[in-house]
Amino acid sequence: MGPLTACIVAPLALAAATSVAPPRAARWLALLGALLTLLVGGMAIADFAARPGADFRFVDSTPWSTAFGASFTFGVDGIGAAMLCLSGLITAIATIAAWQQDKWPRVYHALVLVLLAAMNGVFTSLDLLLFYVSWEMVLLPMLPLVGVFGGEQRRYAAMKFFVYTLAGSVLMLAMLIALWNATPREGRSVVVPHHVVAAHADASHGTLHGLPIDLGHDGPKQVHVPRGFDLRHLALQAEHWQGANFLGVTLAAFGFFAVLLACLVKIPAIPLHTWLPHAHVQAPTAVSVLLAGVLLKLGVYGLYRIGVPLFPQAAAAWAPALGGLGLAGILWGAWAALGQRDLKRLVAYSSVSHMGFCLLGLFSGTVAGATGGMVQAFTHGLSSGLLFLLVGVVYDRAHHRRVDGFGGLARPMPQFAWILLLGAMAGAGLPALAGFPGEFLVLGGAFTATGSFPWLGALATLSVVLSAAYLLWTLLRVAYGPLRHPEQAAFPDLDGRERLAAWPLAVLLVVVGLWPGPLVDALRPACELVVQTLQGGRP
Amino acid sequence: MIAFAEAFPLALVRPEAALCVGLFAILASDLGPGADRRRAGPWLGIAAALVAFLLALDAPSGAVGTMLAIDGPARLARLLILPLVALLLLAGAGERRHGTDSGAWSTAVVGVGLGALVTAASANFVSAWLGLEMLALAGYSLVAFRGGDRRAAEAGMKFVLFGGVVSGVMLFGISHVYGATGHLDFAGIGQAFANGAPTAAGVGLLLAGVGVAYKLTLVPVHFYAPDVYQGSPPLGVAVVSTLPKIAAATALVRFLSMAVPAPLVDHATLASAIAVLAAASMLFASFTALVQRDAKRIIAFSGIGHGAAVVLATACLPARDAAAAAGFYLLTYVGSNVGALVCLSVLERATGGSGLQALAGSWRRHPVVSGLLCLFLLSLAGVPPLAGFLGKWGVLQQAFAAGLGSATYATLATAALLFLLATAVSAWSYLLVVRAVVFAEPATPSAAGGGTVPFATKLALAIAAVATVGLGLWLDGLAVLAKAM
Amino acid sequence: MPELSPDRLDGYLLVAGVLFVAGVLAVTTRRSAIGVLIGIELMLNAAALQFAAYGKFSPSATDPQGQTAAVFVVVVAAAEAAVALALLFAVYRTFRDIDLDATRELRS
Amino acid sequence: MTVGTTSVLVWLLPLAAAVVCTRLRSAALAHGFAAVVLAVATALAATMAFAVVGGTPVVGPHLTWLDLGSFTLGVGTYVDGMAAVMAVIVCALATGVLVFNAWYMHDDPQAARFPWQFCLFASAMLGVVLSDNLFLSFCCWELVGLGSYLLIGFWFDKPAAADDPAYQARKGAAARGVLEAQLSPAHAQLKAFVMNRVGDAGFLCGIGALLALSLQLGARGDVLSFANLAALPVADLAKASFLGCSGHALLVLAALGIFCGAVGKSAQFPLHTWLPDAMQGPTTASSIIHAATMVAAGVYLVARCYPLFPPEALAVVGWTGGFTCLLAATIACVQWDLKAVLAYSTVSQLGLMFVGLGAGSAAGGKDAAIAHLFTHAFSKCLLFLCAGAVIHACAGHQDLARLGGLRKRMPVVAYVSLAALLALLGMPLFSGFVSKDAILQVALANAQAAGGLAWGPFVLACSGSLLTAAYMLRWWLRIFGGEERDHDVTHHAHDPATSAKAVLLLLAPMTLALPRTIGHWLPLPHGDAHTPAMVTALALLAVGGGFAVWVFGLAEHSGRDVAAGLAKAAAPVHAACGELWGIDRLWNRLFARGLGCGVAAVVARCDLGSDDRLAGLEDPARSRSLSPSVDGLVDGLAAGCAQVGSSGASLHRGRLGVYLAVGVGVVAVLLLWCGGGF
Repeated sequence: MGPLTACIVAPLALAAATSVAPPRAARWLALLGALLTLLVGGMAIADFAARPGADFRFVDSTPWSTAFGASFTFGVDGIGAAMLCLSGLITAIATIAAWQQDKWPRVYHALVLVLLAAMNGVFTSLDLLLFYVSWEMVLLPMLPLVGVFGGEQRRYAAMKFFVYTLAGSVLMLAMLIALWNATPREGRSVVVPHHVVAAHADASHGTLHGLPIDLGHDGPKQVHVPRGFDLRHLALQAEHWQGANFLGVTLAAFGFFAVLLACLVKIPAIPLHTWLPHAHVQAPTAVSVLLAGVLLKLGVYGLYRIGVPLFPQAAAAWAPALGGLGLAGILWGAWAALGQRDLKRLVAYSSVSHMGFCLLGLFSGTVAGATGGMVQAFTHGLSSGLLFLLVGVVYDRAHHRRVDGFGGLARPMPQFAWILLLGAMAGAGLPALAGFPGEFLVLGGAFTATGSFPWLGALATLSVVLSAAYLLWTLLRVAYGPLRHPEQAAFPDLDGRERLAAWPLAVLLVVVGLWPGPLVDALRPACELVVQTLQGGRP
Repeated sequence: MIAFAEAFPLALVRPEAALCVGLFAILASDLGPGADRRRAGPWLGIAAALVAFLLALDAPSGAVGTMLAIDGPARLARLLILPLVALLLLAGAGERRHGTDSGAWSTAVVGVGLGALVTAASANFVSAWLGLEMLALAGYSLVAFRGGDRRAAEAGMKFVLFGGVVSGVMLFGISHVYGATGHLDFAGIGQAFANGAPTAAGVGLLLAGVGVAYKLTLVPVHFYAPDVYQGSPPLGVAVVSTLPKIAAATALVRFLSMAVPAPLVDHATLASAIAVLAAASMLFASFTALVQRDAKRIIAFSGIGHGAAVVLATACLPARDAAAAAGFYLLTYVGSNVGALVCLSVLERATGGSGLQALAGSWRRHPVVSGLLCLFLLSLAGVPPLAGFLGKWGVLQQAFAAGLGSATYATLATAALLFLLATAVSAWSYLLVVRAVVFAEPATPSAAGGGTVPFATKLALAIAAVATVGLGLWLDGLAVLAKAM
Repeated sequence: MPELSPDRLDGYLLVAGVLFVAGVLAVTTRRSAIGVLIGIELMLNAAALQFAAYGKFSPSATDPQGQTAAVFVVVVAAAEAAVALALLFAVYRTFRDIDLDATRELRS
Repeated sequence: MTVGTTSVLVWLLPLAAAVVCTRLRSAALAHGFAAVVLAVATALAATMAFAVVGGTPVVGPHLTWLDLGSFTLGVGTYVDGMAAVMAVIVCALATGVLVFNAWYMHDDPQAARFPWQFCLFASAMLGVVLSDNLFLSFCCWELVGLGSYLLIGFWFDKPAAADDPAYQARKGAAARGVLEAQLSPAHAQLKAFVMNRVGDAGFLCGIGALLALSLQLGARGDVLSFANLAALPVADLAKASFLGCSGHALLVLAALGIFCGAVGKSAQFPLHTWLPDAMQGPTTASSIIHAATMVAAGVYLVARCYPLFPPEALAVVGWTGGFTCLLAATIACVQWDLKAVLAYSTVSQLGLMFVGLGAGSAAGGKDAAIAHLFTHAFSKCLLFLCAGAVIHACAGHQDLARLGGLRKRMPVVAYVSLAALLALLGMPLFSGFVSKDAILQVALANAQAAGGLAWGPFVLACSGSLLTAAYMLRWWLRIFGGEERDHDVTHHAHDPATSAKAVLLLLAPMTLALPRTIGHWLPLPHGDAHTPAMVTALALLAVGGGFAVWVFGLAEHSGRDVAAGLAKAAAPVHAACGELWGIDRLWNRLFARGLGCGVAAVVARCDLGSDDRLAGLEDPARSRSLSPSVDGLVDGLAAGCAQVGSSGASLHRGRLGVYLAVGVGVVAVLLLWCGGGF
C-alpha cells in the first residue's frame, strides 16, 4: 500500500477505531489521520518543488473492477500534492479547533475522518469513478456535521447544502457512464499530443500512463488506451469525446457542462453559491474551517483535473463566459460581504469573492493565471480557515456573531486582534502575505490573456479595494475603537488551544506569502499542462 | 409416482420445495400448545430459507413443463428472495409486541416468499398469476396483522380491494392474450407473435402488464402503496415492498426476453414506452414524496421510484447485462429498504408512530438505530459509496448504453437523465426523515430511553448495514450477477 | 349486433365484456367496500368466462388450458373474497363503517 | 562591501529591526535599538550615496521570486543617485523621528509598539526606493500602506471625535467640514488604506498593461524590471494591445495606471482626503508619512517610471498636480487645526511636485520634482516634529485660535520651525528656494514650449505657491508670534527634552541651501526659464508672505482683525474652503455610503433576501416569503417542486374510489392510445 492509498485507508480505519476508542481519545485519532495526510502531502509537494514536473507521482493502484476497468488508482501531480497538503493541514487545524468537542466526540471525529478520507480521495484519485465516488462521499459526513452539530438553523442549512450539491453533481454520473459507453470494448488507439508525451512519457519503461508507447521514432506517438475510467487515459481521448454524440449535443459539450455544474456549485460560483452562507453560518467553527479551507477547493480541483483535460474544446469554447463568471463572483461576493452583518456570513461571501479568482485564472488560459488560480485555492484555504477560527473565538465568548455586537476587542484580546489583522490583510491580498501571490498571478494571467480577459482582469482589480473595505471595516468594527460592550472587557485572549490552531495558519500565511516559490514550482508544470490542453482546445 | 417424478422434476425446484417444507413445519409448530413453542416459527422459517438458499446456490437449469422455467433470472431471483426471507424473519423474530415472532407472521412471510419464488420462475401466465396471488394473499394478512388497529385494518382493506381489481384486470387481459394466441405460456405466445397476432393480443398484454406494474408499484397503479405502507407495521412493509418487486421484475424480464410482440410493435417503441412509463413513475414519486409527512409514506414513494428504476433496466432488454443490472438494483434496494424499515420498526415502537412529528428527535431514544436509518435512507437516495449508488450505476449504465448507441433508443437515455433528476429531487424527501430523526429535538424533552433492541433485530440491522456499506464498492457485483445468469 | 348463439364465441365475449365493464364501473363508483368487492368478483368472473369460452372455441387448443385457468380463477377468487371479507370485517369492527369515504385515515 | 550588498542591507536592516522590536517589551529599549539600526542604515545609505551620486547607477543583487515560464517576478535592488539620496533621507529622517518619538511617547504605555511599526514602514519605503522592478515596487508600495495603516491606527481604541468629550472640549471654533463621527485613528487607518487601494487598483492595471505590452513585444524574463521597461522597443508599440488600446495609447494607459497609484499614495485630488484624516495618528508618525515615506512614494514612483510617461500622461499629471496644489492651498488657508494646515500644505506641495513631473523630461521635470521632494521632506518633517512638540507642550491643544506667543516659551521649536517654514516657502538661502524655483522653472519652460493648456499647471502652481506663503506664515504667527491668547492652554509650554531638541537642531541645518547640503546634490534643471521663474517665485513669496505678515502680524499687533473682515468679504469662498469644498462629504456619500455600503446592502439583499426571510428559514409557521433574491429563487424552485408534489399528493387523499378510478382511467387511456398504435 503506497502512501496515497494510506491517506484514504488510514482515516477510514481510524474512523472505525473511534468506535472502540475512549471518547477523549477520538480527537487524537482524528489528529493522527490529519497529520498523516499532511505528512504525505508535504512530502509530495517537496518532491515536486525539488524536481518540477507535470507527471503523476506516487502512483499506486489496486484493482477494483475488471468489468468496468475501474481501479483504486491514486497519484498526484503538483496540483494534487498541494491540495492533499491543504487537506491534511486544515483538518489538523480543525481538529485542534474542535478539541473540546463535548457532544458525541467519537461520532464527530469519526465523521471528520471519513470526510478527510473522502477529500483525500478526490484530490488523489486518478480514476474518474473513484473521483466521483469520493466527490459524493464528501457529502455523507458533512450532512451530520452541519445538521447535528450545527447552530440554530442547522437543519435548513444541512439539507440545502446536501441537496444543492448533490443535484449539482448528478449529471456527472451520466457523463461518467457516457464516456465509458463511448469507448469501444477493446479500447482504442489514440495519437498523443506532443506536450503530453513530453510531460508524462516514461522513457525508461517505454510507457505513458502505464501504457506501452513507442518513443523510438520521431512521428506522432500512438498508444492503445483500454476501456476504463483512468483519468489519464480518458484525457487522451479528448478528440473522441468531441466526436461522440450525447442526445443531440457532443459528448464533450455535455460532459463539460456536467463537470462544470458540479464544480460551480462546489466552488461556489454565482449564482449557484447561496448554499454557502447558510452552511457556513450554521456549521460549527471547525466544520466551517474545513468547508472553506478544503471543500470549496474540490470544485476548483475538479475543473483542473477533469473539466479541462477531458473536454478541452468545450472548455475553450466556454472559457470567456467562465472568466466572466469568475469576475462576477469576485465582485458580487465582495459587495455581498460588505453588506453582511453576521461575521461568519461575511467570511463566507469573502470566500465566494476569492474563489472567483480561481475561475478567472484557470480560464484565462495562461500559465500565470492557471497557476495563480491554484495558488489562490491553496492560500484561500489558509486565510479563510484562519478567519473562521477567529470568528469562532469570539463566538465562543459572546455567543453571537453580529458585527455590531462587538467593538474594541483589541484591548482585551490583543493577540486575537493581531491575528485577525493578519488574516484580514492576507484576505485583502497584501503582498508578503499568502493572499497576494495567487491574486497577482491571476490578474497577471488575465492581463496577458487574449480576448476579453484583460477587461475582466481590469475589473477584477476592483476587488483589491472591496476586499480591503469589507475586511478592514470589519476589523474596525470588531477590534478597534473604544470597547462598545463593557462586558466584553473581561473576554480572555486566545487560550492555548486556540493559539495552537491559529498560529500555524498565521505563520504559514507569512511564510507562503514571502516564499511561495516551492508551491508555485510544484504547481506550475501541472498547470502549464492544463493550459496547454486548454489552448489545444481552441479552434 | 415415477410418472409424477418424470412429469415434475423435483430436482429443479428443490429450493422451493425446501421452503414449502419450512412452511408446513411452521404451521405444525404453531399447532402445539404454549406460547414459547410459537416462537419457533421464525427460526424454522429462517432455517428453511437458508437451506433453500444453499440448495439454490448450485441449482441446475431447466423447465417444469411450460409452467416454470428455472433459468438465469429465476436462479438469480432465488438468490435474492431466499436470504431476504431469512432476513425478514430474523428482523421479526425478536419483536414480541406485534407478534412478528409468531408462527402466523412467519407463515405469511414464508408464504410471500414462496409466492415470489413461483412468480419469479413462472414461464406461463397462469403460474405467474398464481404466484402473484399467493404473494398477495399472504401479503394482505401481513399488512393487517395488527389486530384491532384502525389503520392496519384500513390498510388491509385498501390493499385487498385494490389488489383484487388489478387481479381482475390482469386476468381479463390474460384471457384475451390466450384467446388471441391460443397460448398461455410465454414461449408459445412469443411464437404466436412471431407468426403475427391480432391487436387483441396487444391489448390483452397491456392489461396483463397492469398486474406486473402493480407489483412494481408503477404509476398509475401505485396508489395503494402509500396508504397501505402507512397503515401497516414496518416489518410488513418490508415484506410487501420487496419480495413482490423481485418476483414481478423477474417475471417481466423473462416475458420480455421470451415474447416480444415484434410484429405488433417494434422493439424500440416498446422499450421507449416502458422507459417513458418508468420515467413518469420516478418523477411522480420523487416530487410527490416531497410533501409527505410520514416516514412510511416516504418509503412508499421511494419504492415507487425504485420499482420504476428496475423497470427502466428491463426496458434495455435484451441488452447484455440489463437483467443483471435490474437484479443488482433490487439487491441494493432490498438491503437498504429492509434496513430502513427495521429501523423504523424500532423507532415506531419507541415513539408510537411513523409520522415525522412523532419521529422527531428519536436519536435521543435510539441513537445508533437513528444513525443507521439515516445511512439506509442515504443509500436509497443513491449517494456513493453506499449500495444504492451502485444499483443506480448499473441501471444508468444500461440505459445510456442502449440509448446513446442508436437514435431510435434515445428515449432510454432521456429517461436515464430524468432518473437522475428524480434522484436529486427525491434526496430532499429522504432528508425530511433524516431531519426529523437525527437533526430535530423531541417534541417532549423528557422522552428519552426507547427500551432495548432485541438481539435478532440488531443482527438483522447489522446484516443490512453491512450489505448497504459493503455492496457500495462491489463494482464487479454486476459482472458477477451477469455471469451467474 | 352479432348474432348471439351458444355456438359462437362472440356471445360469450360480449357477456364477459359486459360483466367486466360492470365490474369496473362498480369498483370505481361504489362508495361501499362491499360494492367494490362485488365489482371485483364480476371482473374475475368475466375473465373466467372468457377463459372458458376461448378454451372451448380456440381452434388450436388441444389441451384444455382455458378451462383449467377458469377453474383456477374461481378458486382464487374465492380465496380472495374470503380474505377480503375478513379484512372488511376488521375495518367494520374498528370504524363501525365500511364506507370508503369514511375510512380514510391513511392519506397524504 | 559592494553598493549592491549595501543597498540590500539598507533595505532589510530596518525590517530586521522591526522583527526584533516586536519582541521587545520595553519602550526605551525598543526605541534605542531601532534608532541605532536606523542610524547604521543611514550611514550605509550615505556610503551608497557617495558611491553613486554623480556616477553610474548600480544594479544590485536580483533573485527570482516566482518563475512563470513566460516571465518571472523578481526581487532586487537598483541604486542610482535618486534612489541613494532618497534612501539617505528616509533613513536619516526615520532615525531622527524615532529619537524624537522616544521623548514624545515617554508617558504612553503603548509606546513599545511604535518602533517596530515604524521600522516596518521605513523598510517598506526603502523597498520602493531601492527596488529594481515594478513588481517589487508594488509589493513594497502595498507594505507602505500596511505601515501607514498601523501607524495611523496607533491609538486604535480612541473613540471617534463625535463621541470624544476631550476632542469636543478642545476642538475650538472652526473644525468644520470634518466628519466627526468617522474621525478616529481606527477610521482614519481604514480610510487611508482603502483610498490607497483605489489608487492601487489603477496601479495594477498599469502593471498589467506593461506586462501585456512586454510579453506581446516578445520580452522574456523579468519583464517588469525598470531596465527592461526602459528598453521596450517603442517602435513596435503598434503590435501590442491592452484594454482596447494599442500603440501609443497603450503606453498612455500604462502610465496613467501607474499615476493612479501615485495619486492614491501621494494624496492627490481626488484621492487626497485620507491624508488630513491620517493626522489621527501620532504626530511623529505624521511627520514621517508626510516627509519621506508614503506620500513621497507616489512622486518617487512616477519619477522612477518617468521614461514610460508619454506627453499626454504627463499633461494629466501636471494638471492633477496643479489643481491639487491650489485646492489644498485654499483649504489650508482657513484651517484652524494646526496639524490640518500642515496636512493640506503637504497635499499642496505634493501637487507642486506633480506639476514639476508633468513638465516633462525635456524641461527637466523629474529633477525638479525630486529636488522638491527632498527639500520638502526635511522641512515638512521638522514642521511636524515641531507641531508635535507644541501639541505635547499644550496638553493636546491644536487650535490655532487659542495658541499664540509660544516663541517665548519654546524658542528652539519656534525658530527651528521658522527655518523649516521658510524652506517650504522657498525663501532664498533655504533649500526650498532652489527646488520650488526649479519646479516653477520647468513648468514655465513646458508652458512656453507647449503653449495652450500647458499653461494651466504653471498658473495653478503659482497660485498655490502664493497661498502657501500666506497660510504657512499665518500658521507660524498664530502659534509662535504675537501674544498669548489662552493662558490655560499655553502656560505650561516649554521646549522638549534634550534628545528631542537635539533632533530638531540637528535636522534644522538641512533646510538651508548652503554649499554641500542636499539642495546642491541634485542635478537641477537649467534653462532659459530660470530667471523669469525665479522672479515669479520671489514675487509670489513677497506678496503672499507680506500679506500674511500684515494680516496676522502687524494688523493683529495693532488690534485689528483683518482676517475676519476678509473672511466676511469673501464669505462663500471662505465657507467653501472651510468645508473642504465639500469633497469629504461628497466622497463619503458617494463612495462609502453609496457605492460601498449602499450597493452592498442591495447586493446582500438580492443575494439572501430580507432579514425576515433569514430569520424564518426554519420556521414553518413563518411563510417563506418569496423574497426576490438569488437564494429566494432557489427556495422558490424548491417550493415549486413541492407544489408539483402537492398536486401529485392531492390524488392521494385516502379515497380508494379515486385511486381505482384514476388507475383504471389512465390504463383505459393508455389502452386507447396504444390500441391506435397497434
